[in-house]
Amino acid sequence: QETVRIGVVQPMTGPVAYDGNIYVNTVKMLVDDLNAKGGVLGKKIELVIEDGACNPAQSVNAAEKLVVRDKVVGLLGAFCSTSTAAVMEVAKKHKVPLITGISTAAQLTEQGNPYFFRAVATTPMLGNAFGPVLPKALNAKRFAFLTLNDDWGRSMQASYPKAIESGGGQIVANEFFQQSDLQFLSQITKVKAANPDAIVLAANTQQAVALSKQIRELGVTVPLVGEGAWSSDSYIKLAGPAAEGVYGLVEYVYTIKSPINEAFVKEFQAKLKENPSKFAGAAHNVLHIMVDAIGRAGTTDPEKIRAALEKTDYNGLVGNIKFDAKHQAYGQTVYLSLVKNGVPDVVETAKIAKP
Amino acid sequence: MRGLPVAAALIVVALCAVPLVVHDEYFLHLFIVSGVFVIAVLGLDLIVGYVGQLSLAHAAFFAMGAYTSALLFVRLKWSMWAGLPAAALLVGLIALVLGSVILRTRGHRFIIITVVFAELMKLVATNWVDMTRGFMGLPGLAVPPLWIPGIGTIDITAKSHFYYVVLFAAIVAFLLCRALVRSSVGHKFVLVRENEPLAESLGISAFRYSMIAFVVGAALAAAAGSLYAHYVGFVSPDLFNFSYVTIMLIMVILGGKGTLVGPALGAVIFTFLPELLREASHWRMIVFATILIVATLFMPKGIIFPLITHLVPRNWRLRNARAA
Amino acid sequence: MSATITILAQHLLNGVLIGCAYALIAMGLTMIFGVMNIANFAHGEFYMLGGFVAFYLVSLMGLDYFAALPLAVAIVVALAIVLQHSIFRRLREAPMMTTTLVTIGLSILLENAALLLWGPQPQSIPTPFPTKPLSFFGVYTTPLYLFCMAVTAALIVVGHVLIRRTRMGKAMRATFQNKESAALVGIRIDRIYAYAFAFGAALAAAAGAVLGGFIPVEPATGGIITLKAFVVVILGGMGSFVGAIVGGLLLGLAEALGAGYMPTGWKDAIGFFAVILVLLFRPEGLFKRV
Amino acid sequence: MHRRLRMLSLANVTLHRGRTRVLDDVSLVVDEGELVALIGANGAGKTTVLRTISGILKPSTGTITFRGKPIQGADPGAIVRLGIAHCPEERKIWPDMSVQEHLELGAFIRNDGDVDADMERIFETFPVLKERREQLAGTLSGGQQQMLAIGRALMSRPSLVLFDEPSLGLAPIMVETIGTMIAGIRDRGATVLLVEQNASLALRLADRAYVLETGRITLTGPAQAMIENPEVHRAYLGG
Amino acid sequence: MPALLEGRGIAVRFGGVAALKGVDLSVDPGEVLSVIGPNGAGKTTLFNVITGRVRPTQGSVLYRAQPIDKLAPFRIAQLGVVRTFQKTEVFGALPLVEGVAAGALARNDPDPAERAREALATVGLYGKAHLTAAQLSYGDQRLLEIAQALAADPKVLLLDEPASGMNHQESRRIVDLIVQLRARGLAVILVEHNMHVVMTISDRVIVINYGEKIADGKPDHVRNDARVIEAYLGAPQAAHAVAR
Ligand SMILES: Nc1ncnc2c1ncn2[C@@H]1O[C@H](COP(=O)(O)OP(=O)(O)OP(=O)(O)O)[C@@H](O)[C@H]1O
Ligand SMILES: Nc1ncnc2c1ncn2[C@@H]1O[C@H](COP(=O)(O)OP(=O)(O)OP(=O)(O)O)[C@@H](O)[C@H]1O
Ligand SMILES: [Mg+2]
Ligand SMILES: [Mg+2]
Repeated sequence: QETVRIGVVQPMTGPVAYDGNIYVNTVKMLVDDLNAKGGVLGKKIELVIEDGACNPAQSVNAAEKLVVRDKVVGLLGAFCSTSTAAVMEVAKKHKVPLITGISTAAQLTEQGNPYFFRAVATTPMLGNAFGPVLPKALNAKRFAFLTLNDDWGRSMQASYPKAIESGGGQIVANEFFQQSDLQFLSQITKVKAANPDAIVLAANTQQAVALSKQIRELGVTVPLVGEGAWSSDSYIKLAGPAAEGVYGLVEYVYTIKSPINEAFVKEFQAKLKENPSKFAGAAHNVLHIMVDAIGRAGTTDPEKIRAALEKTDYNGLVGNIKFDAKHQAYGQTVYLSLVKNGVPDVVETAKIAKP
Repeated sequence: MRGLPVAAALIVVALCAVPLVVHDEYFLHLFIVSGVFVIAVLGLDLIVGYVGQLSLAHAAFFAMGAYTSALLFVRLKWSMWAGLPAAALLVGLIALVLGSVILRTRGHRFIIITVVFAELMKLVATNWVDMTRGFMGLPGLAVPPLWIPGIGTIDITAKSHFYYVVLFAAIVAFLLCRALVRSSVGHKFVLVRENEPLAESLGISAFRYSMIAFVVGAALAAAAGSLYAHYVGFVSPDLFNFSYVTIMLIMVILGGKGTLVGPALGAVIFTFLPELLREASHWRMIVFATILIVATLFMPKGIIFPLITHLVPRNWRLRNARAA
Repeated sequence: MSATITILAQHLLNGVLIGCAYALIAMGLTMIFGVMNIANFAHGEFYMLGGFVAFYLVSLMGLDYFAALPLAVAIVVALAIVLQHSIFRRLREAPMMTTTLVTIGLSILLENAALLLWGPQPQSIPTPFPTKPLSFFGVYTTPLYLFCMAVTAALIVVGHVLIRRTRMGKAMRATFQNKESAALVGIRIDRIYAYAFAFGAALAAAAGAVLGGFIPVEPATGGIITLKAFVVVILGGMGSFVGAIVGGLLLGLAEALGAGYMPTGWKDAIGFFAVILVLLFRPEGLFKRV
Repeated sequence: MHRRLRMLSLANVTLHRGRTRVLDDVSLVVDEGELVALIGANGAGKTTVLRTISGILKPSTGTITFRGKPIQGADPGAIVRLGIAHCPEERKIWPDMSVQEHLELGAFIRNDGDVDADMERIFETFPVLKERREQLAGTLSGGQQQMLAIGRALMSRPSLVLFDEPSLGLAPIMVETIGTMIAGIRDRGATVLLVEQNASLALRLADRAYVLETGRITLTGPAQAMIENPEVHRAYLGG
Repeated sequence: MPALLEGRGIAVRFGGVAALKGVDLSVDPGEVLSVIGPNGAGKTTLFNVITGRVRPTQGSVLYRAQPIDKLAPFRIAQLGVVRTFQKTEVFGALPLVEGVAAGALARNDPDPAERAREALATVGLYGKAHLTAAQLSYGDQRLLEIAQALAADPKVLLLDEPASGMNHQESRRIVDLIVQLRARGLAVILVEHNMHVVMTISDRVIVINYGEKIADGKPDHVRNDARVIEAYLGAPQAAHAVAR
């Protein structure tokens, strides 16, 4: 083979297409850079990208095609946790390593699938890292939860409370909304009735915008803190004034002060005309981790790459990343951001402990 | 008419030869998925094509079959061989209960109530977390070995093996549906479709025969769902998505509703088409939708049926003319 | 006012607001459904287009909000007329199944065309209304919400009068019940089809343009909008504008109160159960089409 | 009889449905103020003739002129506006619209204010329709629907009325009423082309008649002569 | 001995309209009972009640002394009470044999196609068996409807205006057919506005006006009943209508 092929399964259509496309554009940009520097194993890297539409069946078909037809040596992807869970089975069947930088559902790594690696902190890990400091950082005692009713939101409401309570906080409401919800007035009214000092949220861009606007519109003025889209350019732009003073619990934010990040942000702004979101950050991480492992394996044999991935010790945008026995990343830095004048400043950091 | 069994035999032989000829596992994968859809879509054709009621609950039956089989596997360690019939039975029963309520409505109301039912089932799958693990779905389903008397146990996890399981199931489903639609029951389906009040006034219970089609169709969908779950190894609430019922309907209607060969071929074509359109990347769904609209507009009887009626009789006519 | 009562009042107000939004969404559908007898699965996409076009007019072309709303509707109507002329005109004699399949195809087409044209980013339409909420005894709402309610009420009255009282409305209903005799009294069938479809699309687009102020639109928005609209239409009865508003309000209130006092995960189930119950006990919907 | 103005004429009209030739070289004329009957067996093509005149069907060949102007190929809307009303076979009522709405739409092409007066006239002939003003037409009895269809056609104030079996499904007493009504239409100066299976009624009312057999005109003449024609008597009047 | 089919005090209301106000009727095997009356008198509604399409507000329908007014339409048809419709109802797209076989299929007859061919032969459509129903002319479709009903092996046959839209010759065919069916022992209930047909073949005639029975008896008796003439036949023209 002339090139080293890496497969990407991301949603390019469907409900999360926006974020999926950012990911795809990022890896394309970065692969050009890597190839300009000589690629890997002396060959050029070739990306083969397929749309999984955040739909398990489509993602499975895409992964099948990538592995069987295109003979990719490794897979990056599947955005939504359910799609990743489905693609994992394909990776295992065909013995090809798969890395995700986005799917945070805790169960994914718990199954012990030998071909699956996760280069991002799970929701419980984020909660453990930040929960204890939230009461002080937000100067709040009474916390209310309002999250998406899926695995992500549920695992947040299951894992954060203990950590928050250990920092002196108290939980006063647990509410959910659906992926399909267009407005959240009832839930907000319920949360409001509980009189919280801060609201903890989990939402992707579209819902995050509507959610933060509607919270303010119903006269709730307490600080908001969330996992998800809360520090991304698109959210800040769309939500406008409603984004001011919103905290984000994030794995990556473009205002991180480090030479490697500043270089990345500069290139990203130049080429893609916006600030990199956490999905761009995730793309940066997983691509480099994969290429690094291929380089260390010294071969395109997926089995050897898998073995090399297990020994990952990568320094990137968010510091050092290693994988534990279940292939869950740890050691990286996570950030608490605060939107001020449209810019998400880092106000607090923490490190993900080895599970 | 003597040509027909020969043609059927040739087709079966050709289908059996697929894994020997097609070494591309990705294509084999698509063949397997097509086979699964053939089973589901034949079931849909009974209610849509034969009884003439547009059911949008069919993907939900498919998903419920997948879930039943998956839950039996995960919670009770039932293998697919037990899970598949159990899924067909259970979902058939659910369809019976559902049908006793909704088959009293007709036309648009029926269409929409079936959509609503599918959405409700999706809510159950996502919210009954203790049982279904909600959005996370159920991973790690396995394909069981196959025990054939006299030969022993065979591992069928390889695609080239599982293909035959699906092929066998699809042929069984086809023969079952064929027997059904050729029986007096099938004749009554058609009478109900053509003029329901008249059929009723001549002594045929539209309710009863719609119900038979609905329940058998649901059971077939569930069986297909069970195969699919074990093949892919994973089920999640996304199986309830509207896009599945859309694609199944396209298979039935563009294949040629009210025939069996049509929807079966439709299942194969419309499994491959979206995949072949991957080349079109961002234009993929646009091209697909355009094909769908144009085909529906200009080929109301489906793409396959007119082909058959236009090509086959001409050949026969020629042959008969020569014989005469 | 005591806290519980304030909360209840807030839930009720929420329900009315959401109900108005639902009614607005459902009106165009009930029109095409009840009059043309087409189950239009592309309804939500017309809504989405209305939202996007309005966004582009206001945000990128700097048009005045109140000028942009009717203009956005007009642009979508123009598209609807093209679609009607090229597609639905051919479906006059087609059975329900064919038309349903075509509208499903159209919805896929429009969604993906929007994706290609505008990208997947959600957009929300900037409005001139002050964002500061209004508070009455601790019950909150915003000027935009009030504007939406007013528009809904106005459109419902206009739609109802148009269909039930005007010559054109009667001609529409007659045409879809029997084309031949409609032609024989001098009704121009082609125009009626175009008007009816355009009017349905206009209502959908108006809903998208107005609600786009507080519900961000994205290419994939259509699906859920269509589903909600169907639920409302069944609840209210097909082809009835009064039914659309009553169905919308009922669903809005049921969801608001249900979500307010029950586990929120099952919120959507409330509407669905209501639909099934209504179909069982009043199969023609709460309002017949008289 | 003094020479009247030619109102309608069909010259050598041929029409196909699928492969069958349904009308074969049909020529007929109707003069102003005349009442002309068109009789013939089931499937002869009578309905087809009327549908061709009113623009629902397009002839394959031949010409149709109304007051000297060719109208073949024009659409039904344009033809009604010229003053031709067609009361169709099998009523073709709008099931979910009220009786009143039917009559209002019957006057769709009119802009004058006399619609209400005309409606009252219809109600005089068919009092039951007045009683059922608000009833949905789909729930009317068969005969009531027939009356409604006739009333609707007359609401356009036509100068030429095409009736397709107006007596279908009517009680004998109503058949007489209809007969009187049709005669009245002619007496008020309008022209009538009447298709009827009830040939005795048709010939009793008509000035002239045509007999249509399998798509061809086989006989024509004054109505009285037709009644006396033994062939016609045997086939259509019973004897 | 109870009658084969009997209606007792049948009343039906549709909102404000009282379509039937307590009508009694009965019919025996080998009898032709005609039901006549002005438009909107309630004749079709009476058929709808007997065949289970409309539930009576009051009264009952007995078949072989068993009440059938709570049964579904298809059950009633299976028992042998079968109707035709005022507005023609056929299986338009199907070949004649397949459509006519419906009634035989419903009874689980071993050879429905054969029953269908017999029924088509009875009405004289056997020669057109290769066509679809939609290809037939209006008059032939009316005959087809009777064939459809016959294949269901009726004991009581209800015909709603079978001769409407037929000319003199064609309505004679209907008369002959009904006579033939009566000879086979069928009970026939006939709704018809063609007085020639009614007066020729009825054993008994009942007259309904505004939902009420106003006369009941032999054709000759009914024909000369003053109320019937006034409400239905029309005084001076009555002779005319009959003579047609
Ligand atoms: N769509 C069609 N395709 C083929 N043949 C048709 C079609 N429509 C009508 N015909 C045939 O055309 C002929 C004339 O039909 P038409 O309805 O004009 O007869 P009619 O004289 O009005 O008869 P009736 O007295 O029964 O109403 C019939 O033989 C009929 O079978
Ligand atoms: N669903 C309904 N709602 C209201 N009125 C109805 C309904 N169905 C029938 N009617 C009325 O009941 C009366 C009886 O109707 P029916 O059809 O039985 O008359 P009929 O005797 O068969 O008349 P025809 O000889 O004209 O066919 C009519 O006045 C009719 O308008
Ligand atoms: Mg005719
Ligand atoms: Mg009647």
